[in-house]
Amino acid sequence: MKNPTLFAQIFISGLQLGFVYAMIALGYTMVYGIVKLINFAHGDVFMVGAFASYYAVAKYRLHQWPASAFPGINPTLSVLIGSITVILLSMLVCVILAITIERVAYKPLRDAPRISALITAIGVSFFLEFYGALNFVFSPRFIPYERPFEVVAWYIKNGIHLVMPGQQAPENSVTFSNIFLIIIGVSVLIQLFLQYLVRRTKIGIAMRACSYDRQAARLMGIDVDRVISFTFAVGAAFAGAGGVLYAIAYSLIWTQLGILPGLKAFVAAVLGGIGSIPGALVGALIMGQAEAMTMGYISTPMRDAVAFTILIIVLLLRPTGIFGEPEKEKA
Amino acid sequence: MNGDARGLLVLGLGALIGTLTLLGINKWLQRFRGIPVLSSFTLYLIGALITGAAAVYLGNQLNPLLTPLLGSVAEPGPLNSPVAQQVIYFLAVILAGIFAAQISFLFGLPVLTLGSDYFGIATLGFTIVVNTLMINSDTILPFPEMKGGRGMIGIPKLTTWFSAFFFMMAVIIIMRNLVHSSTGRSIVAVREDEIAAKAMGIDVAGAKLMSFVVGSFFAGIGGAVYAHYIGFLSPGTFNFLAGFNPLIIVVFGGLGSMTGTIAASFGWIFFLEGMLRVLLSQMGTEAPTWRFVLYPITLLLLMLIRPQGLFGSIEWGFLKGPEFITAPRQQPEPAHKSAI
Amino acid sequence: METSATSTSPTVLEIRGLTKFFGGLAAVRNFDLTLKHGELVGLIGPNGAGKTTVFNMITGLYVPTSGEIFFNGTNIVGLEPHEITRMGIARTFQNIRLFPNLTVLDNVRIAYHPHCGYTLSDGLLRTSRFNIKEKELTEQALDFLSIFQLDRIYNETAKNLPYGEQRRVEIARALACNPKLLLLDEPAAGMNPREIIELMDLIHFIRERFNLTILLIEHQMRVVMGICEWITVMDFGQVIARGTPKEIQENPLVIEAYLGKGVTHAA
Amino acid sequence: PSSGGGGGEAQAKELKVAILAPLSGPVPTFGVSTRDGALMAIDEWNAKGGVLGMKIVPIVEDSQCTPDPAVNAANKVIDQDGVKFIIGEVCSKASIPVSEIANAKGVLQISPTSTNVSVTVDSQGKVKPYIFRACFIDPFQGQVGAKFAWEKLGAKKAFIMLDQANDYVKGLAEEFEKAFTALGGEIVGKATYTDKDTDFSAILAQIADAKPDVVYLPDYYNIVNLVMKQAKEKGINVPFVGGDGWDSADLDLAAADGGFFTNHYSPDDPRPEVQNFRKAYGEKYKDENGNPKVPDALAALAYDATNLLLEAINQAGTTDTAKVKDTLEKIKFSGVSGQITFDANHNPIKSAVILAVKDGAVRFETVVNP
Amino acid sequence: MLEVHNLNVYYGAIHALQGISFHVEEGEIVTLIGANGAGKSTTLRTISGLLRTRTGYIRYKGRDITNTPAQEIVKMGISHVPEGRKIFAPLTVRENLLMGAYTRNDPNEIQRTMERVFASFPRLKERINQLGGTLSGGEQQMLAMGRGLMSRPTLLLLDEPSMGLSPILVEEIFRIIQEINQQGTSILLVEQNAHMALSIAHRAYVLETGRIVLSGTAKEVAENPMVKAAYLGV
Ligand SMILES: Nc1ncnc2c1ncn2[C@@H]1O[C@H](COP(=O)(O)OP(=O)(O)OP(=O)(O)O)[C@@H](O)[C@H]1O
Ligand SMILES: Nc1ncnc2c1ncn2[C@@H]1O[C@H](COP(=O)(O)OP(=O)(O)OP(=O)(O)O)[C@@H](O)[C@H]1O
Ligand SMILES: CC(C)C[C@H](N)C(=O)O
Ligand SMILES: [Mg+2]
Ligand SMILES: [Mg+2]
Repeated sequence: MKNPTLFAQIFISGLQLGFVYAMIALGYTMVYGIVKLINFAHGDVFMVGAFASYYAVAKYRLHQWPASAFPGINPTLSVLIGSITVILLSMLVCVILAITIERVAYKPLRDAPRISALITAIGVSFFLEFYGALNFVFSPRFIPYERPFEVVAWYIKNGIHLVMPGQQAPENSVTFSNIFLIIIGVSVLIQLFLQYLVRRTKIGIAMRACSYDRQAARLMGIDVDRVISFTFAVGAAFAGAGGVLYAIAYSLIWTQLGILPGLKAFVAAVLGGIGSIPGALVGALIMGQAEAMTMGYISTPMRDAVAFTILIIVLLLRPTGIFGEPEKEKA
Repeated sequence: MNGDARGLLVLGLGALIGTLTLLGINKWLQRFRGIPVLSSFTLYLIGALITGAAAVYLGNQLNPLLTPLLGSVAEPGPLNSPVAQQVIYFLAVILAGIFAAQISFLFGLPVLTLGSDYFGIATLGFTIVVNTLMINSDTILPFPEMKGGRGMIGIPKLTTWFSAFFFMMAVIIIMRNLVHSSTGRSIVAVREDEIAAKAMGIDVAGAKLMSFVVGSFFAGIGGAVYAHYIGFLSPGTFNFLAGFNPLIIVVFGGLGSMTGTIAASFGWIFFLEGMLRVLLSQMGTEAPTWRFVLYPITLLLLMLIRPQGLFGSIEWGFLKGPEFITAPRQQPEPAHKSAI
Repeated sequence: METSATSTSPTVLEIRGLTKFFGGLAAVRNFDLTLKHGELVGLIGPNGAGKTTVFNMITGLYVPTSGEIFFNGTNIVGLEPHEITRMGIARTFQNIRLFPNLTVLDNVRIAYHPHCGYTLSDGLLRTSRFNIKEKELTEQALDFLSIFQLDRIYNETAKNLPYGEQRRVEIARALACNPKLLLLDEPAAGMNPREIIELMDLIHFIRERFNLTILLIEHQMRVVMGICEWITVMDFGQVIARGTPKEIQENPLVIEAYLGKGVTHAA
Repeated sequence: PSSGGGGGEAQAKELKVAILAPLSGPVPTFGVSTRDGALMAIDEWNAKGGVLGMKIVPIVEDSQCTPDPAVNAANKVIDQDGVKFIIGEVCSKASIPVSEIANAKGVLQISPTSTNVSVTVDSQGKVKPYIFRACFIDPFQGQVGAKFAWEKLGAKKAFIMLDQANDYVKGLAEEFEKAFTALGGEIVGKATYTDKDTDFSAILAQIADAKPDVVYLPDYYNIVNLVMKQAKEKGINVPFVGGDGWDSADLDLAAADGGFFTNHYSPDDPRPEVQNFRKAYGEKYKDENGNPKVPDALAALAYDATNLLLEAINQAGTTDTAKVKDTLEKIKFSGVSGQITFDANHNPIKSAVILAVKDGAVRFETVVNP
Repeated sequence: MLEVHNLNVYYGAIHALQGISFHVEEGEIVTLIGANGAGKSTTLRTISGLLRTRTGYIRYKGRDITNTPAQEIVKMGISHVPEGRKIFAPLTVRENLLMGAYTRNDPNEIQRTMERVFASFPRLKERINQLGGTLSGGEQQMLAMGRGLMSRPTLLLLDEPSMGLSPILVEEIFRIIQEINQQGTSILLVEQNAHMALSIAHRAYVLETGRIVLSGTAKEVAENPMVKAAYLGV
């Protein structure tokens, strides 16, 4: 390797991307798992999450509420509470949006051919992207995103040091930021939470039961509609959190920002084995690295080709993804 | 002819071309109900690019050789006569179809063993990989003529109203005959239940490959016709989002119905283009956006009202299957009674 | 009830040492079976004994872990399911596998695909051969349906039929494959006693009419004891008994593992 | 009732002129400025009684700075509306395919701002008779950028970022590279991206690694906003240099701070033509807050191109495009953006300005003459 | 306890139930017998809320439960073991049973019920962590019954519990049905195996193409010559 620090830097950016994908991929995996629907609008829910936080921060300055409500509060604490509030609010917006979408667009089609629901999902996705692009809704443009907290970067060179604002890190050092840490932290927490939810709790088992046979689930007394809404809600909440963190990380938003991350996350979910929660994470990390490495060492325009070639190869080797259970069907 | 009538003509031609492509895809969907098979759009692109590239490339390479044959603009040679051009054009279109079919064969061979949803996703991946390669065809692949993402210009605009119609009818008839033949039934059987199909002596992988390749052949033809209609081609036109359009149209028309696909593709083009024209005069800058706000709403309403699509599985007129049951059968004497 | 099957008839199916593991579980172990032409043989055993698994291996849906299956002298282990069907083995499924959204008639016509008598190009060009053959096979399919009294509902969608009719469509469809060996997996499940009697007649009838060898899995003792000439009993993947219905009914091993004490009133 | 049809209908009362502008898509300010500039010129002519006694009817089509919609729009205005004169497109990647269609059909096209060489010449290097432009071309612009970087910024090592799929970006990047190495500079790295990218961290890591003195980023403002914002956050303080694609009201001035770009004109140019135009434009068009809009280069060039076209029709005394094109080839026209006379390839010879983005404003730096 | 009056149920255009009325009393085993497609399963599905009736009513313990959603019906103490078992294949045996107790909340109580189910079906205890989908047919039927019992129903609707079971298990299942009944659960039993069904039921109804054509005590019905010919095959 010519330059190990460059490699490390690229690896870090791949890791960050991968964890963002993971947050979206989880929603895809869960919804697909339960209603066998590729919810194409999921990426747009992610986008709405980013916009919700944009309005909360730039227009309503919600991230500063602790400071204005309790003057004299420790500024770090204020930023922390304010930012968490913003994230929670965006998650809430996404949850409401996702439940509405589910009720209005998907639920009536639950017994229709699957492809009809898929088309509807694509329709909802288009609608969110273009309705959002109207001037009186969001905007057709890229909007600079104001962060609720400042980026702090560190560099690694004989230990970890802070990068002073406005200055460049020294040569041959690897930098990372607080956003990177937050993304990883949140993503891992979500992961653990979900794993627990699905494997151990009653509603989790009910989700799997509904996914297999809805009629039978109803005979058990499971309110299938509630369980499905719940699944959408959980997925949307994570996408919302992901949207905020994505916006904070790349700090520019527009109404089509969800399309590509959404698609990549979906592919990541498939790569890892759709329906599998650790699979979503592993798939997302692979996608993130594949992209970052291609961008760093081959050329950016080729990154999709590389990422999707990996997908095809993995599917050929393991037809249901890395963690996917083989399609068992007793003849 | 006044301007408006000419406009209709243009729209109609677009609709024909749309139809042509979509039929190829319908075929596919009939089998893979529930999966977005997006790669047909890629194959459409391949077909288009291949004729385009061949036209440009051959034009450049053969120019000196052909000059005596082609003649000059003032004095056209024999190969430059409209008839010769049309012959070359027809061959090119069919070749493009064959080429697309071959590509899909090579791709399909390994991938068709995947389960249905995974197959759909693999084709999505295929779409994106091919598209990316096309965008880089001038820098990474050795085809400078294709100009990569910048698009090919100067493809001879040879598609006429007649040729589009001709290809459309040909495709429709082939499709109809295929669907109502034993092979067509075997493909449907595979869609319904693979294990049962195997037990009926159907070569499942073969049937899948068959439908995949036939669909790609049509897609390739559609692409070639399109290339020679628009005269300019860029891979950006055929990205994965655009790949949804045919899917939407087919579902809109009704999955089991060719009639529906044909009707829906005409309707779709008139609707979208017409809407743009109407809106543009009223909404100015935001018209294109409004169009894509209203369009999904329409789509949603239609899906909610008629989830099975406009035509469901109804077939009209000559698209119906042949009827071989001559007389209504009366209750027969239970034959087995005699055996006891 | 005596049929043409005698010990001098040629061997149709010979299975030797057939074994199938699922992970650590031996679903079938060292299974042997020989069928002579024209025989009607029963395969019984407790739930989970491995009967369906044997069928799945004969028809190529599962690949055996070890063992050999000879059909008319050829080893068919490793062949694709559709190749095996084309050689002359057809089956029905324990949990009905019709083509749910197709009509009854199309369900049966699909089985003609390997021997429909015309090529793809005939179909594409609608040649006269296509028309003649298609008409022929449609007529024949309707004939099969009429044997099972299904011809009047030929245009119904398969999934809307009641269970018992679906089973009959499945048998008709298997016959349309033009088999020499027919494997029936619990054909009487979900039928009432009266229908079961009719089914028994039907099975007899089709064996004679189409010159078939039949291997039958069934839990309804009335059927097995009533029509099978020989019975093989499996438990835990292995053969625990063979014999005539009478012998089997009296075999203490079989009574203990499978029949229970109350068997007498079921027969 | 329209009268678009075939050539030479002398009795026509209306002259249709199509304006192909990217009103939506990635770079909407280009479209809005171009449309506004062109419409202003048309309004002025109509106020004076039109051209050759005909009222000028503008037909505005949204071409999205994207080849396909642009081609569709061109086909529509030509085949459906019977238009014979096109102003547009703005972006080279859209103007090039449009020019093929226009040229083949004998429709006269003047692109106000498409700077790529291939707009007016075909792949064999022959000029397309019916295609003109109102701006300088990229070989010149690239040279100006390179020279500026070398001389004024004292850069020895340059890094180039480019979108392979954009004719304009690719062409300009190539010209810059040629000129910069000819001056003795070194290209220490080149990285490609696509117009769909939003995350440039891998490229920025490469830049940090290559340590250039200048980064050349000849793309449109939407990409510039993205890239430079992320560069700032990565602590990359190397100056960025770009081309006329940076010229937009939507350029993120904070992100682009410290950057320079080559352009067609500066609204701060004290020449009276410019100041009068600026004033008239500002009276006609207001921004969201009701303040007069400042015309950017796109507005100025669209205004010039339209005037140029109408002037040529006027001088030719006919709407026969074959005659108008001959007139154009010989024309001497003085516009807001400078003198326009065409060389053999239908390219005007014009000077360029260099603008600097500094402290929340775009400032005039120097003029460079050809 | 359960009173069904004048049900008319349609599948699209198919008129599957044409005015069915019957009742089940506390502590009874009532069986519905009938040919294929007579509408037996449809009747059960309508009671358990999977299908809607156009006319008539269903009363349970005096309450009108007509067209109540399935999940509510389960809470009221009616449990439906469907035709074809409908085991959750990707869930383990234990998880399947837990789903049966979905409407209940006390883990200790649930555990106790599970022990009772294991007492009836020791095979299930052996396979507690095996996936439902890999059980053999008989095992799945046991699991389906066990799962149905997990909600501690007062009325159990059984749809062809003996289908596909070996003779010894058929006996076993019928024995267990009787046992469950003796422990206080009323049972509405749909069976093709009319013999067995009539031998354990208290009362019986005969269904033909969506209508009840005969009813009475199990004994009466079993001795009816028409039933003998059509359903008992003698
Ligand atoms: N695909 C599979 N994966 C894992 N185990 C399997 C599979 N198929 C069958 N088994 C197991 O193999 C054993 C035999 O199953 P099989 O279906 O052959 O039984 P059977 O004799 O047909 O029983 P039944 O009479 O209940 O249908 C069972 O324990 C079953 O769980
Ligand atoms: N989903 C469905 N769609 C349309 N028709 C149906 C459907 N389910 C059942 N039917 C029809 O309703 C009628 C009654 O069916 P049901 O399943 O209740 O019969 P059953 O008495 O349970 O028969 P079996 O003994 O075969 O289970 C039949 O004619 C059947 O064809
Ligand atoms: C408006 C300009 C940025 C257009 C650019 N000169 C191009 O040729 O694409
Ligand atoms: Mg079995
Ligand atoms: Mg039933």
